[in-house]
Amino acid sequence: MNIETIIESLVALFINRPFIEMLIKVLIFPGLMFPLLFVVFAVWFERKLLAKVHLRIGPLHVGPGPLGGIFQLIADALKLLQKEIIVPYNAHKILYNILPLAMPMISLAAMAFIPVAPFPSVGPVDYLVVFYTPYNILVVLALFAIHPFLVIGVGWASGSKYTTMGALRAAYQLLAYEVPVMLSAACVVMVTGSFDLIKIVESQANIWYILLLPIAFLVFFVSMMAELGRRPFDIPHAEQEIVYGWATEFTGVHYVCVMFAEYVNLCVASCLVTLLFLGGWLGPVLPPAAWFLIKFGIVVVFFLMGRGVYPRLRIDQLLNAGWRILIPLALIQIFIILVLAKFAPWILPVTFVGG
Amino acid sequence: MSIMRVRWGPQHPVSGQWAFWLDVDGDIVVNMEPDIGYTHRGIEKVAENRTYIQNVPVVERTSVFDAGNIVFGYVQAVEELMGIEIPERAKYIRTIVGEMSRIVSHLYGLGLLAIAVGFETMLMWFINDRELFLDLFEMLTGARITYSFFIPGGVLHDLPQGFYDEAMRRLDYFERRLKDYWKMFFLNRTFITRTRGVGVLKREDAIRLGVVGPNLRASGVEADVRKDEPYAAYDQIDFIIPTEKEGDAYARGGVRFHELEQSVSIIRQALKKIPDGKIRVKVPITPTPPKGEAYSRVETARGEIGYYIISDGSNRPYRVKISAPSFRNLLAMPFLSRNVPMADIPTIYLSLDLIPLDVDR
Amino acid sequence: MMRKVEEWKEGRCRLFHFEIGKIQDWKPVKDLLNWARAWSLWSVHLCTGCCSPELMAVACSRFDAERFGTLPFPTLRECDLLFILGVVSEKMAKRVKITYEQMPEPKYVIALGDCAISGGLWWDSHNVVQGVDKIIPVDVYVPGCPPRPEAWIQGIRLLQKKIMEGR
Amino acid sequence: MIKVEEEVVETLKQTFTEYVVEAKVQREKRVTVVVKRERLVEIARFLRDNLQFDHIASVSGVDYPEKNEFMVVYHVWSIPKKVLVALKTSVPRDNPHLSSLISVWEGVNYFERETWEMFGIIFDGHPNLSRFLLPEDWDRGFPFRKDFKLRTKPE
Repeated sequence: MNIETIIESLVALFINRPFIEMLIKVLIFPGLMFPLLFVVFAVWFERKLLAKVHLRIGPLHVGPGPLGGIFQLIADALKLLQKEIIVPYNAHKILYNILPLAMPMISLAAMAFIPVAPFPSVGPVDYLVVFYTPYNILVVLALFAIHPFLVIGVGWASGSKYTTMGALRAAYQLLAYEVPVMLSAACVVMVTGSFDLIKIVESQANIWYILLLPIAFLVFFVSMMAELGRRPFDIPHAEQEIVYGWATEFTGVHYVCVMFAEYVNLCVASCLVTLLFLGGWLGPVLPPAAWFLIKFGIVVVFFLMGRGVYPRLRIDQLLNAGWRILIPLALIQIFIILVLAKFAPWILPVTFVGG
Repeated sequence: MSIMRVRWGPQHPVSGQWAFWLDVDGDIVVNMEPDIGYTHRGIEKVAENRTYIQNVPVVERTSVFDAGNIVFGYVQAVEELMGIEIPERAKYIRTIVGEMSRIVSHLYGLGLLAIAVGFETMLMWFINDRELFLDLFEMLTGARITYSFFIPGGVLHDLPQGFYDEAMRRLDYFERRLKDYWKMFFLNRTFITRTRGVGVLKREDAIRLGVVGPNLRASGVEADVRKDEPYAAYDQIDFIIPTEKEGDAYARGGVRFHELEQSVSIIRQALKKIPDGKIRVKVPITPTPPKGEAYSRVETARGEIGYYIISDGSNRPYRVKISAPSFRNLLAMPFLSRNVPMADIPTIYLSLDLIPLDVDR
Repeated sequence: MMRKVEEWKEGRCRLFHFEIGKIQDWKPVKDLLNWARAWSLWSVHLCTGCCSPELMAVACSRFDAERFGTLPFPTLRECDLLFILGVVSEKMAKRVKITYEQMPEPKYVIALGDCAISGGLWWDSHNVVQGVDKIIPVDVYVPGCPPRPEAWIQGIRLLQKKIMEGR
Repeated sequence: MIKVEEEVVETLKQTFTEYVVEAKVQREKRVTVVVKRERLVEIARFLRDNLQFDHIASVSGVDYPEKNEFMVVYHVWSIPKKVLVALKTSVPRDNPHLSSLISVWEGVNYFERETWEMFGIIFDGHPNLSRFLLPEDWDRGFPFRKDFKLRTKPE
């Protein structure tokens, strides 16, 4: 066993196609780097966009020229990391310290199941996806559904009244949006006949589902907004009512984790909307990844705009909207699909089982 | 069934300078008690130790949001004690400043109502247009919000050159903006959902609790000091008092909004009708009114303010009682916030347009 | 190390003091950290007196303190800048102290208005603290009654300069 | 023009002959009535029910140390009549008790609480006379009384 064989075996282990591919997937495109850069851009873009809506300028002096304020998030994050960590006297010390760290991990885990573009590779599929399973939409939605429980956990573990209220509001909100999300995703799955996001995208080659299933798109978008806690539905941390909701007590590092998790969630949700309804990477001329990013960007802007143009709803109004409007709408969409499958099956991309 | 006692303020994003004790059952507030006094400066006591002219900036600090109208009442009471009649031109300038002050204050109040339901954009727009009038104040008086412009006997300065044109230009712009606001803000479905039927104050309750100002008018009572006992130049100006019947948060916001329109028209008329002449009569630097008492009422942006001044013949007032509008509206706050969702507390609080500075004095 | 563990158990400690130890004394790192602190001064929302209408003006469209990274933030646990907005009454003084103690290190205070600096107009009042520096340490004083928004922003800039110089 | 005001004065004088010490029209829309404190509640109720004085405007205490009494002034506005009445009554300084008017006008609640705190006038029948504007641990007396002196030099 000389040094050359060791190097050779190391080279064989690391410098091979599957490994490098995996490295790219995990660290760069759909994996770690993409959400990180996304968060930096999204926060900057959100603040600038809001400032434009507010007739302000927004962060200006950190960063060069037209990109003024681009380093604002870096300054904020570095500052927050320097801050003293205060664990409140009433808090459950272990949960208070662990759960905020678990949040970004779970959000990032969801990113691993999202295919973003075709890419000839050695893996099980020829797509840019970290971990492929034919049931990936189920996995992503399930990982999404874990998030509220973490929120309830940290809200309770902080041991403050406002955090408890925020956590309870998050629990209520869960009741309002979780069912419509599942039902509207089910519409897409029914039409496609598959739980695979790749198949879902490819079945949109002729017509995007936003045109075929407009009601399902609306329901999915609105309930995703509620799931993310964007403005009309940011009830769990309504700052005018309960200070900052479940995140009130977090200092420094904890808050960085929580905020990061929220923006990664935004990233995952935008990916989902793009894949399910906007035809993912499909599109002429440009490379597929570019198409994906363009559509993705548009969806993100729509998610962010909510904060500029809507007041906040009340929790009972959200529950009303969820149960009285969104769920019936989703059911109507399912009914329409069934009718189409019976009388005009040629519209649907896949021969429907019941048709 | 467990009731949790939550403290809401003074360090809270919208609480302002005071605190509430909220007894919360789940998300429902069952009882609410105001905890005030965080800005109690003892204006009434301090005013007993200053001369009448020195008191002008002191009483102005009752509520710097609406500095014009707040001083208005004090100055009128002193003039009544001394038996001074001020020149016509001063009356018109006072009317203009008072109405501009009302606009500034209402824009601030509406902005806060917007932030109560989480509508940051409207807050920014309202505050941005508030600057239009702050600039006019700066042109006229030299200060943005605390100008101490009224003194017993008249006003400090005459209208500067170019004020008429500048004011008209800004009023035109502002009227265009008001139309946008109505569309953006008061016709916004989400805003309507959040404020309609929230904090309903019925007519009888409003009168019983002694609520004043736009809050009273939103409950259907047509009471406005500017019409009931016209002061300054209000008897020569044509305007209406907007009222609503519903008495909810939306109606209170609506009354304020329509008052903005009325104020714009009042300023226009006053600027057109303003007569030439002196701007103040001569008053000694330390006035000594004869023995007596006076109660003067003025309609500020938040409602009627009452100054009860007793003079004992010296150069300092014997007693100054300020019956501040927010203090009178405060009683409606615990009344309205029983058995309402927690989320409605900021809406009720800011739709009543309570200002802790005004409450504590 | 043990001391830090003890601090952690007590519930107050600082990450950069905890593990990284001496790195933060290295000049480039120190400058970077100071830069981050200076450009991200999030402010607590605590109104103590009559300067609050100008706070709105500073935070909103025309003057927009967010240009300098000063973001009014709802919860004080992430904030590092406490504006004392004018007069501090005796009842408020206790709350100011509590608020200051609840803010995590590093934290800065700007006293705005004559009343916060020395009692100002209320020098003889029975319920007013004569200057907020009797309760908490103050970094920058901005006079005025109330100070103009430009003066506020100058105060923020002064504080930034102070932080970047490492004082 | 002065008619409404004079009517109020006359009615009060006729109804409560012994208890109205003084009643006069101060000027247009201002009526001053000084009453004895024993029948304050009845007079107030009469004002509200028969003369339509429904809107409480202010309650102020005034300290007269040389006369050894407090004056409590209730200003009440009548929305239908558009007249303001100042209902005054005096309370001895040694035994400052007065029956609360909260049963007549609910709006006096906080005003009376403030007057209690600042002057030490005890309103019997008031539901909640507790600390209001001053700090919780205030123990320096009643600040609005004339014998409470403010400092004369800055600290």
